[in-house]
Amino acid sequence: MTDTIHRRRIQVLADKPLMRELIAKAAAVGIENYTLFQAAGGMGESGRWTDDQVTGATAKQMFLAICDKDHEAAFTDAVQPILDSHGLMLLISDVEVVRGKKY
Amino acid sequence: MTDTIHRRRIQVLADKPLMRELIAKAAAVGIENYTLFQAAGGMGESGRWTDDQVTGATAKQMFLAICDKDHEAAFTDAVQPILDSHGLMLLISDVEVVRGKKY
Amino acid sequence: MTDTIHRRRIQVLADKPLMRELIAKAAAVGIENYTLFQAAGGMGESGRWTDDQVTGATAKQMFLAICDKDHEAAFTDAVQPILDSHGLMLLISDVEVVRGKKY
Amino acid sequence: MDAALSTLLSPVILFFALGILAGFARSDLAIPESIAKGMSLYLMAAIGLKGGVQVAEAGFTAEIGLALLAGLSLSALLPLIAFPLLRGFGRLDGINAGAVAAHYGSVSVVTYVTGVEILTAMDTAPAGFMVAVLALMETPAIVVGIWLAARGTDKGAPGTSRNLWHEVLLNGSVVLLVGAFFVGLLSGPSGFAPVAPLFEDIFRGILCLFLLDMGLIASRRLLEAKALTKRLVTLALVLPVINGAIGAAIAALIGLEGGTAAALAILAASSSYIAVPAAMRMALPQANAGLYLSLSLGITFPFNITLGIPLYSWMAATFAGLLS
Amino acid sequence: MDAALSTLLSPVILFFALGILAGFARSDLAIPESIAKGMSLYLMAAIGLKGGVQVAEAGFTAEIGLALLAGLSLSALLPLIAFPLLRGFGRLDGINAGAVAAHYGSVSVVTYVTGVEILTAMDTAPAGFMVAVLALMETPAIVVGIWLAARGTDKGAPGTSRNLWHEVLLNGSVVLLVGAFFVGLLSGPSGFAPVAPLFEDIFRGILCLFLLDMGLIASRRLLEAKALTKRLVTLALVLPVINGAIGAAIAALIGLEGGTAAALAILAASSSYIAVPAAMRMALPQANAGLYLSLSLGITFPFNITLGIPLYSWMAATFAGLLS
Amino acid sequence: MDAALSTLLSPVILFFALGILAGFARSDLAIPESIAKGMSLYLMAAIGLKGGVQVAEAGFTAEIGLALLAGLSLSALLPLIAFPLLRGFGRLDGINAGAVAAHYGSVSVVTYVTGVEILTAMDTAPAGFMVAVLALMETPAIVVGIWLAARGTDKGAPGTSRNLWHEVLLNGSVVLLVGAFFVGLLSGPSGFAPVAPLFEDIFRGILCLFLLDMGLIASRRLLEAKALTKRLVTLALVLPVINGAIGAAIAALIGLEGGTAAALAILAASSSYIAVPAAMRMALPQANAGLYLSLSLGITFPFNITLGIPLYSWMAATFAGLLS
Ligand SMILES: Nc1ncnc2c1ncn2[C@@H]1O[C@H](COP(=O)(O)O)[C@@H](O)[C@H]1O
Ligand SMILES: Nc1ncnc2c1ncn2[C@@H]1O[C@H](COP(=O)(O)O)[C@@H](O)[C@H]1O
Ligand SMILES: Nc1ncnc2c1ncn2[C@@H]1O[C@H](COP(=O)(O)O)[C@@H](O)[C@H]1O
Ligand code: NA
Ligand code: NA
Ligand code: NA
Repeated sequence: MTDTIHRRRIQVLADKPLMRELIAKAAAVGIENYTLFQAAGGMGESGRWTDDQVTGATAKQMFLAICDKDHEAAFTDAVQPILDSHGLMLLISDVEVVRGKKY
Repeated sequence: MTDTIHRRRIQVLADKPLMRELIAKAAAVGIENYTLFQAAGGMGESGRWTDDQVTGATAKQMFLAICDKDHEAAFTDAVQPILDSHGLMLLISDVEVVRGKKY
Repeated sequence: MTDTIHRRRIQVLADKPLMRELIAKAAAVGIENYTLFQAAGGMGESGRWTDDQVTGATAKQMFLAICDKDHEAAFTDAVQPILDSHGLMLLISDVEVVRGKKY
Repeated sequence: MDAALSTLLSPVILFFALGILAGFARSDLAIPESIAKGMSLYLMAAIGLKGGVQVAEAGFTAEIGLALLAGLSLSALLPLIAFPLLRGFGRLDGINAGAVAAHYGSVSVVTYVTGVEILTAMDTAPAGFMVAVLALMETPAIVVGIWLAARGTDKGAPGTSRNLWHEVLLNGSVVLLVGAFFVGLLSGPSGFAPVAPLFEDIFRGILCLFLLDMGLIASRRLLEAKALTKRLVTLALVLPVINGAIGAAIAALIGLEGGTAAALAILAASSSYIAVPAAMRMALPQANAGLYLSLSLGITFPFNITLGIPLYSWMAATFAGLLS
Repeated sequence: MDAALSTLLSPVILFFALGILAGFARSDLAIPESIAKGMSLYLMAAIGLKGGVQVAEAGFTAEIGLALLAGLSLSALLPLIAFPLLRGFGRLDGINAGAVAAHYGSVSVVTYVTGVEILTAMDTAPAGFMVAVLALMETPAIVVGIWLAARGTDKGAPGTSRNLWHEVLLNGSVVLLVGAFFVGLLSGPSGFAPVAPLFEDIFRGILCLFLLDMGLIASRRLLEAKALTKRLVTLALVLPVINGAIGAAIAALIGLEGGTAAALAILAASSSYIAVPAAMRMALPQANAGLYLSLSLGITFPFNITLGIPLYSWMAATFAGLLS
Repeated sequence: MDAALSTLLSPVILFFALGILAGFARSDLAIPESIAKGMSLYLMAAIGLKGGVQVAEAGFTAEIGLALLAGLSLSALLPLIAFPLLRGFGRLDGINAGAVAAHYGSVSVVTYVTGVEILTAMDTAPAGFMVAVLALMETPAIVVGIWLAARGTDKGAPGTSRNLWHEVLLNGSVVLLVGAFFVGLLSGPSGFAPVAPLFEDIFRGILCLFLLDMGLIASRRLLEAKALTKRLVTLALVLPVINGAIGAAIAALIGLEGGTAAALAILAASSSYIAVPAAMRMALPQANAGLYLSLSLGITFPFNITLGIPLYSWMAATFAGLLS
């Protein structure tokens, strides 16, 4: 049986124009690798939205990074101050991976 | 270190034309905020499907809502009767968030 | 209150041209049902990428399957040898579902 | 019949055949969904617009009123014929029979457009107001289909919420067809001239590409169809012929001429692939979407595009001859 | 005014009205986002290209230099007028006032294009170099808006990283407009001829479909707007008129003629919906995106497309008359 | 050379240059992926269709058979030349060398189309049947490349499952090219006329926009390329010249004329960016996709579009001269 290793799954929902800043913040605490997913729409305290490629201002993407607990803590500390101002949603959960060295 | 709070991650895969009903059901039990993601294809007991914008009938989306245990229980009770008839897939898991008041 | 049953959430990020092989590998160990999601971009050890429909070679999708522990173990064993050669990312986590017979 | 052969060898039909072949051969040829949707919207905007311009030129006549009434009645009544056949001969339950019946009462924009192409090539172009008839025929069948399905279940009318009616009446395809029709009506031929290069000149080419995609979709539907029985396949070939004959008869009775009569027969025979499937998914979620899409898109649509259109045109001409 | 009526009944404006109506009626009519984006890029490539070709034909003149200077100044100065009005009368905080002011200093490609259509229909087509003015006016307002917002906050200039300047200056829409302009300039009329069927002939038709989508977007923005006050709505109607008047006055002062003067007034009055919203989201993430999009897209844009363009054209003609 | 200058200043090439520049400047200009894919499919449908119509007009000749045979042989043999160069001089392992070799044996639709545009502008349009040669040349190189890669590994032929062969032979681009060719052949010039506004008139304009996107893709590939060595860059410039020379020589030997000979040279020199990358990802997942895409799309493609096409045309003319 293949052994799995415990890691942390970080997900951040953010407006597309803010993604570059978020990726830079992650890289600054050592999280270089990530995957992005397009969100299609949603509703939050700042209202309802749908994908919008023409203005490009309100399209949202989900940032996903798998990392260990230390990197996760550093990342959470780094983005915590901008969660409200930037309208982000940060989700953290447990995940198992196979090649622990890679993540 | 930033403190995180435990919440529940609700995900429901549903046909796009049924999403409006699902969102209404969630709102009825107090889950107002959500995010939608487009699915690209899949296979289930009712057969294989791919995204299909022309007829619009078989495109599926994933509904995501973060909430506390009570809201989760109410939501599960509310959608449980239509899971089979509507061909839904309901997934629930643990997640940690930072701003507990918001979720 | 509706009872939930514990299952495993398998996710595999893979290049679109490799998805067919992955789906076949899953079916071979008894995981017939799945859902696919389009990824929009990312960064890994093999470099940065974005969705690319013209060449079709570097677009990635996320494969999602819900199954029990035995199927999960069989699947992990089956894909473990190709994780590196095929550039896959395999994630496993806990999830609760309602209709245990189905998953 | 030289005209028929030249029709079958026109790029429009050949691209459709290419799509069918590629789909059955399991080629990975695929047109991006958003492009297909964009072409579908373009076709509706273009025929709506051109229909309106033609009515602006030709003026309103009593014939228009009669044709609209005929279309409305056909859309509402055809499901009442299909439903018992689907339940009895087809052995479907009430909900699935209602869902399928709605498709056959409603209409297919692309079947109509392809019919117009073929009729125009034979110098019997239908009148522009038939676009209004097309738009009018989209929804009544939905209402009747849901009502039929509801009769069979104890729970009363399923999903007949206000949301649903709103959705059905303000369905995007109906709004675009009707809206573009009024744009054409208000702007007239002189307003249309500057936009003709998009909405007229490249129309046939876009139709080719869209039919290529429809061929791919139709054949893939069939390959993945699970619930199809021989009886249902038979109905998917017989129902359009029955409906087409009824449409041709009514066209003859109300005195529609040539291509216009053929167009009504084609509309009656066509089955929906846009407005109705989405509405049924919403109103009758218990119905099997794979079933109604396979029947409507996988069998009836290809039949209509290739053999149906000439058949219904011939019926319309014959019935008109009988009455005169 | 016969010309005005025929303008309002042109398909371009009627499709926009259709989009507005369908949006308010909450129809599910929607054009796929990637198609809308594709049409937006097409319109920019086409007007850039045609502008360049026209300059290649007409040659460089002192007028071009003056017009470019006027555009640059307008884009940089108009936010300085909008900002105190938004803070004082509109009661916005510094960051939101700066973000909104940037939109009104910058320009809207589609308002310009629609203006050109209408002016051309009235035989007063603006000079081709106005496309270069349009491109030049996109960004200065962004810089000034961010600077205004930064003055109001203690933290100093927010987000004024190198990344941001790069993003603003090499914004896709600016690069495409300017790039296509140079392609047109270098290839000239003989190079343009073989590509004219795409970039010239079907242009008006594409504009119809794009305005249909803009109508849908504008009305949905308004329906979902939460932060709009009466004062802000008033400003969204008054600011374009002030800006249009200033643009018309400057056009008269530097001696621009007919349609060219009207085009400068229209550019001044128009408010951005492409380059600025994305830049503001990045530079001023604390600003309320719903607010500036509702004002710019939901109110000012429809006002400009329908009533504004004739008004600014009239202003330009009147001011020119006063000075001569 | 006036013709060469006017070629370099044609919008088609200038839009490509604009894409390259915008990509290197890291502008955020981007064409939605589904639109780019749609344009790619459109280009294939259009050239297939037109090629078929031309053959319907010109009739079948022995020349066609010879050209098809030549194309088939080139596609199968060119990888055998590229492979040892990539292993020896390029220092690649067997799997990567096989994957890259397959790209250089196969063909690029857009390089061909751009070549046809340039040749047509110089009044030496190639024969329509060259589209069939293009389609035929897509796949043999894939088979040979996989075989070459498999020889180097112990595990035997990797991924040579039935699925793979199916995928390679019924690849969407091949099916569309061949299918549209037969549509054109069957419908002929009179069938083509009504769809010419889409497939002929706006073709050059669409090519401009597609090349804009290819310029963006090519330059971004280069910016993100990690595995490129000087030796590999050299090969990406030398291989197309060797292949082009061989193609030109064979064209002369079998007696192809003017533009048709040039077209065979261009096809031989071009390297694939559609059918092959996806097939390699599937058949040789261990190969580095970044590597073959950077070489084929990032270096060879821009070289061919700008300098290569005139060079190969000159070679074809020279070799033909030597033999006559
Ligand atoms: N075990 C599973 N894992 C992942 N996705 C599933 C699973 N079962 C069903 N699905 C998804 O849910 C859809 C509907 O399922 P069904 O009702 O079984 O046809 C399928 O088409 C899949 O996309
Ligand atoms: N509880 C939630 N569950 C899922 N998504 C949420 C939730 N709250 C907010 N979101 C998403 O995050 C976006 C921004 O949230 P907000 O800042 O509250 O407007 C929303 O538009 C939703 O897409
Ligand atoms: N730690 C990570 N977190 C999220 N996504 C990752 C991570 N590592 C790799 N990926 C994704 O997996 C793809 C392939 O990874 P690699 O094989 O390392 O190039 C990357 O391009 C990313 O999209
Ligand atoms: Na019907
Ligand atoms: Na302005
Ligand atoms: Na080649």
